[in-house]
Amino acid sequence: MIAAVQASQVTKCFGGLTAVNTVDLIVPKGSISSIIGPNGAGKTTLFNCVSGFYVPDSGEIQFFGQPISGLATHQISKCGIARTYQNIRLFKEMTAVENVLVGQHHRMRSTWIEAIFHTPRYYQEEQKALEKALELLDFVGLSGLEDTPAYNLPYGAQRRLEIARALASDPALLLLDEPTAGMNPQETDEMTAFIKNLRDTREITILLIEHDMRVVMDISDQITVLDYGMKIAEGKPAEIQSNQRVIEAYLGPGAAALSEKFRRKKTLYAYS
Amino acid sequence: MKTSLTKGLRSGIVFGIVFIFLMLIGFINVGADMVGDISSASAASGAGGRLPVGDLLIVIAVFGVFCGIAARSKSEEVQWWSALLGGLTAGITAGLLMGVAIWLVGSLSLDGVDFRTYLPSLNPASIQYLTFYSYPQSAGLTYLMYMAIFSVAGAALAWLLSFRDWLAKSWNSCKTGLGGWFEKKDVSRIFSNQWLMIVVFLAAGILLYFLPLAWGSYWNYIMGTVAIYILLGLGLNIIVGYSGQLVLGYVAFFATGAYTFALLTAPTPHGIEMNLWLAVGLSILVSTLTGLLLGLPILNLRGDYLAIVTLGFGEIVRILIRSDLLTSLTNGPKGVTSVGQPNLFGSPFSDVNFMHLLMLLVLIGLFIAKRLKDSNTGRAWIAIREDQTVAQATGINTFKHKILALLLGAAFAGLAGALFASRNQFTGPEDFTLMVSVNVLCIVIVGGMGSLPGVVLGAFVLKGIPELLREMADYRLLVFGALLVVMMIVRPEGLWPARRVRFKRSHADPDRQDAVEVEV
Amino acid sequence: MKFKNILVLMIVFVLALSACAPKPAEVSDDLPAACQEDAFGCAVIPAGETIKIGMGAPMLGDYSMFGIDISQAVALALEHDDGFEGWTYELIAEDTGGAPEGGAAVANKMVTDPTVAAIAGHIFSGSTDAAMPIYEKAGLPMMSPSATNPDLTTKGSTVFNRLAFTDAAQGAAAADLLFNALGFTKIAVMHDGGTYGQGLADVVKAAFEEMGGEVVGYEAVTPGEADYVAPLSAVAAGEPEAVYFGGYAAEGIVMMNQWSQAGLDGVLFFGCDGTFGVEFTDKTGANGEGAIAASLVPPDSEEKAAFDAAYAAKFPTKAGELSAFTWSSYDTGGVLIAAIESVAFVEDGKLFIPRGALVEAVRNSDYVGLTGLIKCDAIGECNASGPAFYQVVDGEWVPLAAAEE
Amino acid sequence: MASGYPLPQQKSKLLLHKGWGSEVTSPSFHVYRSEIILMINKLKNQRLTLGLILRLLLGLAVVIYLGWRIYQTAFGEGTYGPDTWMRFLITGLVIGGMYALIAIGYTLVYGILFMINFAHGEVMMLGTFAGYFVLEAFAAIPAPTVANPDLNFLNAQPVIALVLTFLVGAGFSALMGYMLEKIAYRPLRGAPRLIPLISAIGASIFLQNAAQLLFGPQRRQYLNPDFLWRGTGWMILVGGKEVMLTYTGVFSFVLSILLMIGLFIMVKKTKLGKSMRAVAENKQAAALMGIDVDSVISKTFIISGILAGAAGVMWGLHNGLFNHFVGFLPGIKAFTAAVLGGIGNIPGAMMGGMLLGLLESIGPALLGIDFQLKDVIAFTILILVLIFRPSGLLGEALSEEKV
Repeated sequence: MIAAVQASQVTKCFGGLTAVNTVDLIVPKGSISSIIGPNGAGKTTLFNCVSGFYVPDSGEIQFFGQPISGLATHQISKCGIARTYQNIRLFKEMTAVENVLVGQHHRMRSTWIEAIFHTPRYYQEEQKALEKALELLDFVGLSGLEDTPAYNLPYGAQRRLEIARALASDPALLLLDEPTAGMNPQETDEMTAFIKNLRDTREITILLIEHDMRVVMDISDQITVLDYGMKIAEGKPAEIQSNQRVIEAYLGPGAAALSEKFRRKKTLYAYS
Repeated sequence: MKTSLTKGLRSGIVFGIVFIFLMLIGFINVGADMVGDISSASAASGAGGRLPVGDLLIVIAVFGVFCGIAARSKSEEVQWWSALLGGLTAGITAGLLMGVAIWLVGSLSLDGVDFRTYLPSLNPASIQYLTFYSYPQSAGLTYLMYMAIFSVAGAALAWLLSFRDWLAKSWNSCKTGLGGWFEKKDVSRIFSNQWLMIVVFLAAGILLYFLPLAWGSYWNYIMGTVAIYILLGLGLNIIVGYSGQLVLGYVAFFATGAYTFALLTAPTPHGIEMNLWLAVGLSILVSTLTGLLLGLPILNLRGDYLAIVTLGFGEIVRILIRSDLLTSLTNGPKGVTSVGQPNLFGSPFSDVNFMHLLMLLVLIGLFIAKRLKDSNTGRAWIAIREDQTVAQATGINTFKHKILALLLGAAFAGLAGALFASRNQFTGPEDFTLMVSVNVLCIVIVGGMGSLPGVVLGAFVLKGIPELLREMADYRLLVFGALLVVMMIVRPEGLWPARRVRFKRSHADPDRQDAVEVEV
Repeated sequence: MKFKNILVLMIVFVLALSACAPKPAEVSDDLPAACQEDAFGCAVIPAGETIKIGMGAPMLGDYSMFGIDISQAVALALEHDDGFEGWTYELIAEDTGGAPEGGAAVANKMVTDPTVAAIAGHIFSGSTDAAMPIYEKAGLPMMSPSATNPDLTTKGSTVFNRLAFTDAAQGAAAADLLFNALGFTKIAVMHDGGTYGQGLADVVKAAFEEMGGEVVGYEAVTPGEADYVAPLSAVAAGEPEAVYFGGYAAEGIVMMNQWSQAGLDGVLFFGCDGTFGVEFTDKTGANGEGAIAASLVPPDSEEKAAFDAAYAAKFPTKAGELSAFTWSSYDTGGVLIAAIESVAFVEDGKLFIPRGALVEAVRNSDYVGLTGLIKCDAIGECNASGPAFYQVVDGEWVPLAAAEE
Repeated sequence: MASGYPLPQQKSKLLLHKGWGSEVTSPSFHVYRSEIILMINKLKNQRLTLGLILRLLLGLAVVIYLGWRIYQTAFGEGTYGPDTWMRFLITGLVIGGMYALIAIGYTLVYGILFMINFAHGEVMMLGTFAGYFVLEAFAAIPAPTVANPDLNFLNAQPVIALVLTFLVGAGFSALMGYMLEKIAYRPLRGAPRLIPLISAIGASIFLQNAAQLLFGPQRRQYLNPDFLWRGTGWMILVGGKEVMLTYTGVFSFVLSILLMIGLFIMVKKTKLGKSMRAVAENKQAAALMGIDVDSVISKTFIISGILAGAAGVMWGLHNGLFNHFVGFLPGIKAFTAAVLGGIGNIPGAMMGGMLLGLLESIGPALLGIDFQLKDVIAFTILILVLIFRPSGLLGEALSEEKV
């Protein structure tokens, strides 16, 4: 299995605090792997290191074998990594279609001079981009709303628009930062189904940060658990559920013994 | 009851102080003359040099009415008598203030105090005029009485106006009626169907051709300056309006453009006297290079840091042009004289031909800016303006695009500078002060950030109004400054705010024929 | 949506309105013969209108002192004249903001008004330069009291004349006085960075070095600074015997007050006509002792005293307080009136002033005013009398003894 | 969820190389080693982008140029003796003090509203006018004594007169600052960032022309009390020559230092200072904490007005001549100083002001360029500082939405 993302010994410090401490992460191609951990465990920092927002202090990140740790974010995005944000950061003044069109920006070859004279290449490229954008909007279920400015869209629609924008640059790796945050159960199920459909129809590797355990356990092929910047466990959802250290990380020191008692009763209290 | 009293008191004080201020700067006399000109009945005012007192009374009356309205405007559903009371208090307080001031000034100037060492516009003649050529005490009382009466009238008017039923309805209905008519004739609706657009453009073209012929040389010159400032506005609009970089030193590019053209075509300092159109091209190139020179080291700056650095750069260019260091190159503070003027089939450019050339270039500029705005680069710029980090993360090379915006803006400024120098046939360092960059920034923001019609409107307003206010003589800039403040409060989003372009859905979904509007 | 439409209609309305602005009265065919064959036609002034004299001056902004002082002096001159057969004179002073662009705008406005006969000014060399070609085309004679940039008269313009003596004349005279009369060999030259100041400074520097003298310091001060001790100290380091300053009174006064502070005690301050005036003496007080300056102020005469009294009565400031060009502006008014009255004629109730004839009349005017004889040479230099030099002796400007012998 | 879990945070850095869970060794040596290693790794990972190379080259070129010019002036011609350098220093400090006071006004306003207060120079000009009228009034009040019959109040009690002049000047500017905020900026509180800037420009044009119309265009002279007459001062011997320390210069410098210290204490220690800092940090949070944001903002404008007024009166006393245009140039210079020191940071503004003053007086002499280009040097240094420290000398890297 080829590793889409290979992070080896990645460390990132902010002044005295080490947010991410020698983490090794392998994200197999075509899989949905997610990173979980308590608040402040360094999930978003690791995410930002992968997407180039931070330059890791030490260690290496490779994307399909190609080192990307020092590159600027737009170069990393050109290699085919796209991401969404924990708190939605859309281009508010622009309409939904334009947000998606901006996503395709680095795929388009036409320069500003061609734009002035509307050369045929420019015209076709714009039309193709527009069609792709409209098709993407239909795909994420925003077909009727393409002309509304982003700040007018409802919360769920804004989340999906952000994903549509990320998909616009047809990435090989999609980084989703808490896609279901702030969603009611019905929307969460829709989003989970959507992510699964995404992985199957478009064979994109997906790296996920999520707090909602049911979503994580339901769709991830591989889970990595971070705690205080260090990786404390990695593996299939089933292994993670029973791993001592993960429970302690989540429920505190004595919890491991307690959960062992309940395990015998085959009820999964810990993850209601 | 109490609220209308305090409101009346406050508005009274405010209007009193404003009147005293206007009196001290002599604006009341100018106001009275204007009233005199309008009524023009009392044109023959030569009776012993005594100006018609009636005009002054009209000015005070108008003042009183506004004071009454202001005292009444915001308070909610109140009986008529407390409204009138509010108006009365406002009138009395304002009248008291004005009366006492006039009485003080009048009596002091009667026993020989000369205010003019400290307040020059209070010359004895105007003081007598303000005290109705009579005793200061009686003048003070007349002020008090007038203000009281008229502000009560104003309060009554305001109260009536806010009278809900038939009066307000009729007013609103005619407003909507008018609005309705406008809706049908909505400007952007015209653009929808093809034929109407062509007709409109043709009509505009013919109008634009014939207008300069009808204008005298003065209006041609003013409209020429407006056209040059539109070009500058288009350039700065790309930098500030699209890509959101606040540049306060835009005059640097304008100056380089003008000086390059002047030095290349003027006989005096270097005598190169190059062909004019080549000189225009070179001046655009030189100012773009200055843009590059400025842009490369500082583009990782943001917000106000970028503003002050570019302001500094503008000042550096201005000082260098004037300095002894470069006198051999730029002829120092004397400026460059007899700059070349283009000639049309031999005969030198008359101001009408110049106006046509400027209009042509403005149209080309608008066309380029429009195409850029809707292009892939345009969207990248606006993304950078919205949120630079996310824009970079979605694959936009922000450094490249910001430099591109700066260079395009500099090119526009270079062209405008060359035209400016050749039109005046002279260019000196005093033309390129900080106020030019400030004016162009005002044009872009007052017009509406990132909107092309906004730049055109802004240029008309920012350059047109000071000329229209020329009759106000010395009060020209005072009113202009006040107007800027009021305009920003009344309409912060600009005269013609930018509206995103709506897209056609013809191919993706043939059966859904949305109303399609392409906003200029 | 509605607000925009109103705006669009308003702009179109304004454009149309400006289109049908009062077009210059077509020259009716029954014009008197003199106007028809005159190259530039005639200024036609119907009864009841005034003969307008235009002026482009910095009425607002940092240099508004000059605009206001000069316009007041010219207006006073027009008032003192009892008019020409029932037509009185009127001055229209428009603000140029001290910039060439403003100068050209004002020039274009003056040219469109048929009742404007002549132009008093413009005031600053920059805006004069920009306005000249426009007046040249329209045939409006110019007489500037204060534009001193020497190249203005080298451009071969027929309409431009000036009362102020050029920087070249004043600079040469000053350098000669410094080197020969006062016998200085080491001087420093300073200026305020303006067209007038730097022009003068360059001329003096060149002339002085030509005569064999040595210029030890050449610095500029920036108007509006807190103090000028730094440039003054830099100049003081070269130990000059005298410091020549080209610039206006405001900077001169501050420099004099900081003279000892910069270590220039005992060094002579040699100013130019911009620093001359009653304002300099009473604002420098003791520090100003011994300062020399060229003068625009005419020698005392009863007409001057009468003018000063009239000026002080009508305006808030005394003559010469705002700027040193008050008296030459009064004479500018006088010269223009004399020229107009020499060519104007009345025909069937309207006053006609043939413009071409007026331009020649102004060019070879021969008028004795406050500042002495005013006689213009071929290129428009009308200040016959050279610069007189004055020195501050216990608080008063006294003609410099050295200059006499 | 992870409550009660022992926080290994402090130790984690120490255990960088020991792997998970082994015993802790003495911290001192390992900590430094790990710091160095982190630094090296960070540099290794930092890609050498085009911008970085350009900046390094530019920095190198500037250092070489400065070194060469300084070498040339110090050891080369040596035109200026030590006394001239002392004069440059004195005038630099005096001007620096005034710039610092005005710059603090800019920084206070920027810290609170993130807005460049273009009309601040005009507020200073109005303070100068207020001080002028007070001094004229005092000079007109006769206070004859036996010794000197025509003594006026100004010279009879100079100290009281001066104190009152500064109070009235600062008070009038404060009132103007308050009115400016209330009329021009309060309605635009929520507007996007560039809108108040244009309103400030409009207000600046309005105030300038109002002053010209009210008080006339001519330059007026400050009537200093006798003991503080311009051009007189102590004589100190430097390098054999006498250098004058003017009374007005020393007075201005000392007063500006006192005002700065007073302000610094006010901002750090008093309740109002705390609330100002809170509002600067986050307006909504401050409002939730019970701080009346509007009144704090008005007080900030009042304080910046006081400082500008004081600087205005000092300017009048020191320079002597002023008119309605006196606020324009110092306005731009002080804004440059505020940004040089790091906008929004009060000590930064003080340092920036002082530095700019010294730069303008010593810079041209040091680099052997003529004084006309002193503004060019000031702005070039500003640009260079901002290239290498994008948030000014003392400014902290402002977070994204603040910039």
